[in-house]
Amino acid sequence: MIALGALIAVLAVPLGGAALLALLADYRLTARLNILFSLVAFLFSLSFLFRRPPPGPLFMIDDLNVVFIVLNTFVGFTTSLFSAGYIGHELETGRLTPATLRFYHAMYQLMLFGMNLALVAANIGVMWAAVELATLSTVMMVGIYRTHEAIEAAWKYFILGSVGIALALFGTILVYLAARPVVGEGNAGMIWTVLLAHARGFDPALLDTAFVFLLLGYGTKVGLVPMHAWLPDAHAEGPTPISAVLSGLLLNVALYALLRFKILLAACPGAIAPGPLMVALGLVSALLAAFMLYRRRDIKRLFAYSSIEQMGIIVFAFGMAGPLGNLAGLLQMAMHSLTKSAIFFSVGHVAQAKGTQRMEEMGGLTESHPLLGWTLVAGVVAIAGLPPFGIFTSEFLVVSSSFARVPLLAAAVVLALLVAFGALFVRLGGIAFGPVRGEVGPVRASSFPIFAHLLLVLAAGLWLPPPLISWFRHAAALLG
Amino acid sequence: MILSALLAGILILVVLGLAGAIDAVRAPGGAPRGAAGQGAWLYAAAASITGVSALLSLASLAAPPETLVLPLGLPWIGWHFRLDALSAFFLFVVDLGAASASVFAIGYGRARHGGHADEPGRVLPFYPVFLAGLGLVVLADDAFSFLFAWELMSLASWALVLVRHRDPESVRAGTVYLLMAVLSGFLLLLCFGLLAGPAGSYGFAAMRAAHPAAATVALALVLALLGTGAKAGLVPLHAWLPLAHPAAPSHVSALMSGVMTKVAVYAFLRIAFDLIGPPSAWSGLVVLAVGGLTAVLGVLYALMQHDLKRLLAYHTVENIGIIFIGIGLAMVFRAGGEGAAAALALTAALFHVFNHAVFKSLLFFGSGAVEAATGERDMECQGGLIHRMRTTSFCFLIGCAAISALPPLNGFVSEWLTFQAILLGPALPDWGPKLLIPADGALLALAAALAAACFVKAFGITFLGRPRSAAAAVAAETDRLALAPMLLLSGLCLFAGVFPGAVIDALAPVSRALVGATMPVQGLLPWHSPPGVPLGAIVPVAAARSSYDGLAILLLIGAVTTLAALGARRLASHALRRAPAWDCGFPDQSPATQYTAQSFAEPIRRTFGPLVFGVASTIRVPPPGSTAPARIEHVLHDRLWEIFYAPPAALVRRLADALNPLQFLTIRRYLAFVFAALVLLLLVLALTP
Amino acid sequence: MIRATLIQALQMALVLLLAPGLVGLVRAVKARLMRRRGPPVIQPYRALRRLLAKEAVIADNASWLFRTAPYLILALTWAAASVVPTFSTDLAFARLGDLIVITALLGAARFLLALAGLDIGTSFGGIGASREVFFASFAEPAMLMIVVTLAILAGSTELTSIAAFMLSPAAGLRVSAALALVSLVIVALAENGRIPVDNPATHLELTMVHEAMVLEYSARHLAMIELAAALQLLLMISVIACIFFPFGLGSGVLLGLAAWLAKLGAAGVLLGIFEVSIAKMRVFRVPELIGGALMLGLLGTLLLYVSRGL
Amino acid sequence: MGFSFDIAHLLAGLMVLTSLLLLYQDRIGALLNVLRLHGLVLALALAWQAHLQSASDLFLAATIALVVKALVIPGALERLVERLAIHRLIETVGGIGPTMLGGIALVALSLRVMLPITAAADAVSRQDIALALSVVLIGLLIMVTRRNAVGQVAGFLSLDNGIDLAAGGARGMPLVVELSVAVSVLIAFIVIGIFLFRIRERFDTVDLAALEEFRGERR
Repeated sequence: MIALGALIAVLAVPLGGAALLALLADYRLTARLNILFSLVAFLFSLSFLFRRPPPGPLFMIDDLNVVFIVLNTFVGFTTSLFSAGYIGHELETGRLTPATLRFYHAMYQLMLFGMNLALVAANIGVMWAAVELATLSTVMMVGIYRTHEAIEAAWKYFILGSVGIALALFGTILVYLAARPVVGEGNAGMIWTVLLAHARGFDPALLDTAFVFLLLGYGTKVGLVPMHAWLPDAHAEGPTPISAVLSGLLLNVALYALLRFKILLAACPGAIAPGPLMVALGLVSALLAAFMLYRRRDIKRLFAYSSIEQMGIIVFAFGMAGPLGNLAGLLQMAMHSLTKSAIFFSVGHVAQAKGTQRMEEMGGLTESHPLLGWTLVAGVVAIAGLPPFGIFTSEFLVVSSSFARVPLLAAAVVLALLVAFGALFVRLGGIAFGPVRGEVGPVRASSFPIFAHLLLVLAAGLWLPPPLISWFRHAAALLG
Repeated sequence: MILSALLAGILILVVLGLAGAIDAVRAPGGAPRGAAGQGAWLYAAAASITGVSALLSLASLAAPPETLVLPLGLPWIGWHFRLDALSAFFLFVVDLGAASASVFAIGYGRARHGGHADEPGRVLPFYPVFLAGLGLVVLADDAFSFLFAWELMSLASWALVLVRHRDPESVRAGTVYLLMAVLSGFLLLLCFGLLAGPAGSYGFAAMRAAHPAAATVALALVLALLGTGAKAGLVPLHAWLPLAHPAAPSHVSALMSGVMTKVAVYAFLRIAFDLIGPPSAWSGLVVLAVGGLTAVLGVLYALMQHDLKRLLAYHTVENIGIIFIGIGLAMVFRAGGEGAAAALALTAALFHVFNHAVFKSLLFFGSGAVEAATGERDMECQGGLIHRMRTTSFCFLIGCAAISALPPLNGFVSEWLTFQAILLGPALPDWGPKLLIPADGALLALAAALAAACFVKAFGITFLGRPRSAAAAVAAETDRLALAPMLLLSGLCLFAGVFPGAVIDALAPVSRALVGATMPVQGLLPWHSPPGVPLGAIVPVAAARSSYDGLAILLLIGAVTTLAALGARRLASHALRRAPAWDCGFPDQSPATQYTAQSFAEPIRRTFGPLVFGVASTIRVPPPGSTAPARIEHVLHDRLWEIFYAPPAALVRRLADALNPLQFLTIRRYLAFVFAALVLLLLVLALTP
Repeated sequence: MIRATLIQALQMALVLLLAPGLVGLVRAVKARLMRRRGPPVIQPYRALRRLLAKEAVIADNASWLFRTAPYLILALTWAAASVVPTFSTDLAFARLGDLIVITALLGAARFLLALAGLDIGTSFGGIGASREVFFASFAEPAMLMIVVTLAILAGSTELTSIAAFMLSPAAGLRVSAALALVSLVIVALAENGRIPVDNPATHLELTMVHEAMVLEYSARHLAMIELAAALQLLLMISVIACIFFPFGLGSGVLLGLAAWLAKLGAAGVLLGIFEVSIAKMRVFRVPELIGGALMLGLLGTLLLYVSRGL
Repeated sequence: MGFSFDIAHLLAGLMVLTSLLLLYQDRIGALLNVLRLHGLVLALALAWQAHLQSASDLFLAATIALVVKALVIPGALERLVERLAIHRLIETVGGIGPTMLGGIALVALSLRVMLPITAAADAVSRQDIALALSVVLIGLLIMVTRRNAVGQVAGFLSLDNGIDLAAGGARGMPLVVELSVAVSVLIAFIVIGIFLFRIRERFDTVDLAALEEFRGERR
């Protein structure tokens, strides 16, 4: 009962928060409340680690999504902390007004609600709707600056996202159609647990087609090439907290949906193996994004492409499957969430201090803003997969486990990683080192979220607690 | 027990790194905080830890292997550590270099133009971590902790390369360096992935026990050679090395050149001799060929440099080549079942590992002292320092003589042993080794002779002659604490050259562990020296075949020099007069008329140029009537860079350019992509039965 | 043991004493062949004595290295010479080192000489040092190829063992040994700065090598260097003699002594004839010559494989 | 089966036909009229399904389809065309002929994809799904080949109609109404977006350089 209460709280707090924040006008108060709601949701979600509600027709929490929920609420919380400092500066420079902030905070909670709902929903229809809700709320926030570029980005995001959503819906309907002859009509045909239990008898051809639509539909949200086009601009033109949330959370939520269907497909013996498709899309994404990194001039767009690259690797890992592959994918996903959002936090501070997002106008950050510069360096080091950070561990698992099975694929992954690595460090060399360039504004915002994330990633690189690993292993086992 | 102590030391180093970071934070912006000796406490602590660690590892050289598992990293793998003869030896080399570099750093930091005095905040946090990484690599006993330490070592040294980050060359060097380091990490990762097999048994113990197929062994060996070669600086994977090593502060350069490359050698030995089963002869031949080429090309490039530290860095490439020649020989001999010869070759390689660590550190310290005294690394701005930096110049001379393989110093012994191993090559039955090994001998001799030429240049241009700049004319001797490790290392150069038997016997456990055989016992120490064998003598195979007696040579030279000097004193006039230089009667007061570093190497450049270097010469002759000087300029460009590095870089650039428009398409086109993907996938579905 | 020590002492004294005489002999032969009267054979001894008696003048900025180098150079050469079996293989120092060690000791002497050349900071010193190390970088690999050939042939790099093998019937006549001989002669010419590589008689000529390096030396320092140079010539001839013409080496001290003196005399005469009949090469042709020696050495190794039927 | 199946089949077939008609149009007026027709046929199909399955919520869905998709949105688009003075002629990519061929190929593809569905699945859904897939694909094709915002919205709308058709044909599918409402909201957003942001040709421009000015990278 307590657990179910916690579950409802995880959903109700953001939803109620959204309603409340929409009503309040004082942005200082709303920023604090935003933090508070996010924190409460996070604390409630923590309870799932100890006690979970039994799976019901509406909601379910199992080993797989509990990883996502805790991560989601945690990053949601830290981002709200970051956002509180960030918006202060945006108000000063006049890019945002108190009125837009009201909207912003409400949307923030709404988005968290959407993502939480998508993660805990037991019904594939509800999950679809929740993802759509989360998408729409982020679209709103991407366009919040009302500049030409922001509107352009939001619009692109919106259109591509809508098409993706439509495709995912079609796929969802197809899944239901496949399930109907076996599990009968009505709600049962859209409940995860039921679907999974009867997947053996589903029509494989229908499931195949469904998966193609789901892969492309949710893959759009994951940022897989060639559906990725919205991602860089949405990251670059929106407020930085939203970039952090997009990379850290929304991509994961979409990936989660994809993984669910992958499990389903794997349970149906006649269906195509989803692995090769995911491997192919993952590799293409990682490689293309790696090359795209080189010509970026906007710092946020740079890291947005890096997100595509990382998601490519993650999808690749899940596609390779096997206990190690899945474990590596989950680990990499968690680490990427934490790291990338930390990077966006630093980038947000940097962009505010420099008054621009253009990398040419940044330089010598480690000298002008030592703390910020070095955290950015640490973030890039982490995202590039170097120790002592956690992504090293997951990339170690991805590459070595896949190399033992399909050497050429692992070589391709290594190529992508190397190419991306080169681009990131060439850029980092210019931004963090060298003579100081550009404005040298002060940074007043708290760097606590950055440190919290980086320390977690660091700790994960050094030591993964056995309970965490066994939990990840259960999740990996679920993924087959 | 010893292993835990060593690991505790490494842990303390990491903590020191954190303390260094805090220290740096307290002095924001890396601004000098009053006293020039900031961080002396840190270096002192690092020196004592690594010093103790060096002694401990020396003591455990002959001890049975120790293992330890820490519940870190991935729970089902853990962090495995193992201290066996091989790791003990390399740990000793690492810690010896580290301890002396740490002591040097204290003095270096106090010196005038000290490399890190202006930016201690960028050195202190990373230096101890770098040391920790070096130690960890050597002790790691599973693929995960090995690569973790490997990359940590690269990363920390990358940060140290970037200390002078305002110099764009430094930043570029750092980027190239880290990229190559990561490439090497990935190659090793692939290698370990192969060895671990699909089950993912990443422990070295499991890899040792496994018996992979021949194809796997071959691929793993190639990957290991490339992976460790990229870190050690094997041609053509060396290009980062002369960029990165000089960019760091000198004590770090010493560690990178003297020690970190050795850690790469360690990695290769560990994989090729320990983890992979007995290799085939061809793999040894490949290593041999690569080693020979590396040795010659490294020294040729070194000859062309006039930046002292870059010259030294290229020399590291050469010495790595020599070490790999020894390793390749050992592989060939082991595959041919010649245990004693393999032991000889391996011992020679390991001996050279030790030697190079000693004299390359020494030389980098010397170059650091010079840089600290004159503020310049360019040899063309030095000259005459022997008068003002007497101790430094003496130590540097010892280092030069040692690296040039002159008896009775240590460099000669290891190269002599390598030659002895080479001379055993023709006895092998196969044609491949028979032909390649003597050719490699010629390459080795060429490299050694060129190295001597190069160090005549390095010492002669820097320390001898007349000062070529105002700074060089007023240079002062460096700090005493900087001199102390130089003197210590000079002493080691002499010791290992005079008592080579001691080193060889100390290496016996390593050789036994790797090739299952050892060299004959030499006169290690007086108390168990076999009767009849002189104290300093070594006999690699048999006394009738070849022998060398370093101590006797030293004594002979000493005695004969004394004799000559006494004779001259007795027979000759004692009168001595100082006068202006004679110079064939045309003394020119301008120091610019001296031979420069470039002109010194000109004959060699002209001879080897067409083969190795691309040279663009421009000659500018002023028009008739003008009094402007005519100028000739040579711009050297690295052919290997053009062959191996430029094309991939250009390809990446081209691809990046070609793909970049994808960022600027219209929404409709992006939709078209989605549509195309959908149709394509549906087609796949439709066409697959 | 005592016998070996005595012989060793005798040899060390003899090489030092005979070396200037050998130089004098070569000069005398050359002078005669050029139809000059030339100086007497003992002229080098006189020169040495005169140099020793003079006041030394050294440049203002000469360092300690400049002043100690001559003694060290002489000592290194002398030490190398003490290892070479000249008239007897029963030497106390025979196990001190092998042919490679001898080469390396000479290399050390050259290293010091080149440094001394750079010490004053004159352009002549620089040019000499530069060329000296330039030639050496070709001569040393060539030397090593000779060592390889000999090591395959005799199974040793020790001169005593090689000499013993060459004396034994197993040696026979071999093409590769002949190639090694030619190669070694070229190396010896290069190492000693003889025509066609360098002309020890020239001065103030842009092609000079050795003389340019020692230009700043005078008096006793110069005497040491001259003596060392003479010693090196004798040493190389002794090495050639010991390896390829080891007659008399194993058969008693007196006979060996006589044979050695005869070999030295013959070599001096041959060298004189050779130097008169050939011109000095351009500097940049020299690598081709010594490179040729290197190739001969390699060829010798190859032919050895063939002759051994391997 | 029999008659009821035939009607369902007929209506679904009509949807495909109208989709092809949409693909054929290059005048905005005609396009919007066909779009209305498309919505109408969808509403009919849904209603027929509602009748067949005797599912009252499907009637609601049919009503929504009729109101929103056949009336409101095309009407809104018409107003949009007037207010923004959008060119009456829709520029298409690749010409009408090849596009039509492509559309027919897409129909063939979707039939081929859906053929392997086992006979166990009932005939209605088998047909419906195949035809709905064609409608979805043609909808996407319309979006890809129209250089005009209105044309693309029309494409998206028809795509969405295809999804609705599939959902309606899925017997007993829950949440159909909710889903169709959600999608309708989405489309409404698009239309409002065009209104709000005056995105006339933002979907596309002929001149790539003009567009790049708006991309952050070229700022």
